[in-house]
Amino acid sequence: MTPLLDPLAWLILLPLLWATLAFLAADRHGPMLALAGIGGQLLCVIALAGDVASHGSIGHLAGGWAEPLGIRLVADGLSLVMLLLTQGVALTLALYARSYFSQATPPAFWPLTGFLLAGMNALFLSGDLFNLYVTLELVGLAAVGLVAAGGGAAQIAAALRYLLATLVGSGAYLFGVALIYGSYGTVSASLLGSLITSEAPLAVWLAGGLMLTGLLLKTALLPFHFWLPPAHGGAPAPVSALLSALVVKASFYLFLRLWLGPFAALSEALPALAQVPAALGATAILWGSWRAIRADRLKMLVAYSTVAQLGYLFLIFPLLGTGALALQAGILQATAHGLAKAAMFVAAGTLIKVGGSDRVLGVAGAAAHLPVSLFAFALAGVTLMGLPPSGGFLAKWLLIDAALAAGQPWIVVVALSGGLLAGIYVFRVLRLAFRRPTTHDDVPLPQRPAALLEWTAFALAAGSVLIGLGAAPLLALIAGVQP
Amino acid sequence: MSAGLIYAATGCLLFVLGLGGVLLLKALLRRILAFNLMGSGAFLVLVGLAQRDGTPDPVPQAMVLTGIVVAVAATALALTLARRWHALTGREDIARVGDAGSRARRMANDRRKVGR
Amino acid sequence: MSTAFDLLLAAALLWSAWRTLATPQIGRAVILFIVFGLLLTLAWARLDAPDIALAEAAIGAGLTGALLLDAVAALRARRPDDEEGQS
Amino acid sequence: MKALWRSLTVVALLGLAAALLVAVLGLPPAPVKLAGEVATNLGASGVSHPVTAVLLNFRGYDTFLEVAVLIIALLGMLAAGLPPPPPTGSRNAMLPTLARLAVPLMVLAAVYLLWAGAFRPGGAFQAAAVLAAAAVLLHLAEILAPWPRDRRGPRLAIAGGFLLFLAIAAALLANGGLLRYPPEHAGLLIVLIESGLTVSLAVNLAAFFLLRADKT
Repeated sequence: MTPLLDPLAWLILLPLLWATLAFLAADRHGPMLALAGIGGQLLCVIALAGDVASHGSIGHLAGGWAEPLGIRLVADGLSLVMLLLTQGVALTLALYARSYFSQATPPAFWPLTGFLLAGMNALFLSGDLFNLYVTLELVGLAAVGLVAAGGGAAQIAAALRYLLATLVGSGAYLFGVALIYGSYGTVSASLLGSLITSEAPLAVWLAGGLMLTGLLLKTALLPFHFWLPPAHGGAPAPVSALLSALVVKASFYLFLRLWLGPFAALSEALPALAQVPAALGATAILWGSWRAIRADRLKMLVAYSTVAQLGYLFLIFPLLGTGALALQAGILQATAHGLAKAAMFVAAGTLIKVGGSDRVLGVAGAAAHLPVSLFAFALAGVTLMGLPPSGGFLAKWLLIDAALAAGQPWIVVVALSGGLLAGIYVFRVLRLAFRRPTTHDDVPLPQRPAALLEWTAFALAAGSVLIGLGAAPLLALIAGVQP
Repeated sequence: MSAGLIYAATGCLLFVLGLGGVLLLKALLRRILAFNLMGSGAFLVLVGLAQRDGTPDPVPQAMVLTGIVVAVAATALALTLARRWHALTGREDIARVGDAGSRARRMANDRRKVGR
Repeated sequence: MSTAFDLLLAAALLWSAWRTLATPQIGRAVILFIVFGLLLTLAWARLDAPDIALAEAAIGAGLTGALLLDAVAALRARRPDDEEGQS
Repeated sequence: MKALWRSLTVVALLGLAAALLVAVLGLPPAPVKLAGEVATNLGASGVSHPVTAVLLNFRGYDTFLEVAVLIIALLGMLAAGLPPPPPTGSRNAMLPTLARLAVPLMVLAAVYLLWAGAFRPGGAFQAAAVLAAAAVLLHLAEILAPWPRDRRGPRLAIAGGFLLFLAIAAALLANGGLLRYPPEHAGLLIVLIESGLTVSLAVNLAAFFLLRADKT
């Protein structure tokens, strides 16, 4: 392939291009540009997957300058899985959003989505700590803009809280980068991997603490989860899906990358550190599920379920020493949850749009007139509960395997009880949906939604289940990652 | 003590001061100011620490130029949101998120204030 | 001699930053923030970073300061009803 | 409870400040010295001012993404709802005269800064900031009216400079990498990018003030 068509570079250039064109076109042609653009991005990921499968890891020197002077972009199995998830979910969500916003699209929705995707792709591909800071800001500010869309008081309040949280998070990250540059004179992740040893000076430990804490704040891990439910629960359904399925995974991915890469020597020198994210994750699973069970608005239920499901991602840290199992479990969970949560939010969006009520009680009777959306919700629930053969099941299976191998049985208990709790909040919705609406029978049946609204949800949910059956190539990609 | 080290130490204190401001103050404009102090602190550490031996280093200087532009972008967005919030509710602060009960009460309050 | 100047400037930076957060009136806080930005410009000059000094004066103190003053004026005017989308 | 939380936060922050000071003041020298690398490669960068070389060549990719951050902030404003235009007729009578005197000088200063950036302090960012300040001054003097949200000109200027940067970044893929300039053309390409960026950044920064809700 000619270097002009380098798929790695176009994964960043293409969304920037269509987002800028959508900005220029002032809210016209947005869906068309987005669908064409994301379609092209998906082709780029597929081309890149071929390269990664044959070479293991692909590097690209931005500017042509080697490190430490220049910025290296890297694609390996880990980044590739995240890129695949992102473009796949984004394409489906773009189809859904085109239909969902058929009457009126919130201002700037399409260009902000494009810039958000550009930031995420750039983040997954960057191997430079300062460049990663810029990508974090791209993602954070674009996501805040999407939350604010519509401009009602609830949206503005959610956007403000989200903005303050995300700015403190990236501020702490930037300060850590400053300390790292002062300590070593470089911000290249791969060079730092060999420079940072267990005898690192105090500044490096503080830098690690600040950067990782900042990323936890952006990932909304308990106790930093406070901004997530109003932001994800209050935004329009396509935005909620984008944020819950993908955006929080970006900062998790960076956390994991830093943990395995530059800061590996620190976490090995003090193994007890790994218990901190795991303990927070376990608390998040229990607390988030409890709040989801108690929620009275449907989208808040789904948002609190995200708080809980993010907890699983952090259970893997004490287990990473045991080989590829824990890493596979974490990334598979991120993927399966990404698909399932996108499905759940868009299904909930359709239920609310058609049913006219955002209460959990409002789904009563939905089984009769919205069977596809409800089935998608249930199927996504299967993944969240971790029932076979879903991706969530396989992820939990791998996690339990790794936990037993590492002699950490408490993680098994947490993982299993999280699944049970997820069952309670999913069945709470399903049970209501099969009940007759409490009101009178003479209410006219709501209008049928566009088929696309229902089937995109179904496709995402089916993906989250099928990924459990066809996970072998995915797991092989992750196993091949050399941190 | 070199000039670089003096300003790096100042930057550390400014960062913590700004962080405290964002976490502990109430008024939105004040918290936006505090965020800017946090950023300035990080910039001073980035350049000051790198230049603690007294030789200028263009790499962190260029990074700070990038950072200043990012900071003004974030500030502009934050101010727009704060003004919009004020226009909708007449309030200059936003309740800190505490326990669940207070959140529900606050959201009810927000809704009442907007009159929807 | 120059170290004494640096220490003095560092103290002035910290003082103006503290006053920015602690002064009771928001209008004064913004003015103090602009003063902080101008002092920071001096610090950049002391750090052999004229490019940042220029950018700090123009963007950090200048444009950010003007945006903040604009916002303070808007919040003082208390016209909760004529912003966009409020119909 | 609230007071307890506040005092705990203050104690934690004081601890953090103390730890940071200890860490920074006792830091051993860094093993990598990038300033030397920059000096060694400056000849191939197309410009002779090291900061500009880092900003547009060695780490030009950072700068490329950063322009997108500014556009995102503007889009966020559009999404949240623009503030209303300021009331007219309440300005200082001296302002228009001052603006008419100062603005030409500011434009001149911006052109100088842009030109100087290649070999001394200055460059697109500083030039754009001065131009934006000139626009704000004209706006305050009520010579330049607020821009309604759908005005095409500002969008064209903002997107144009960025698209030029993007087109050059993409075209240079043929040379083996994103923004990988051939050394003999680097100077020209950087001037081209910086000129486009000056316009784009200036309009973007000015739009933070001038983009206002339509009067209805």
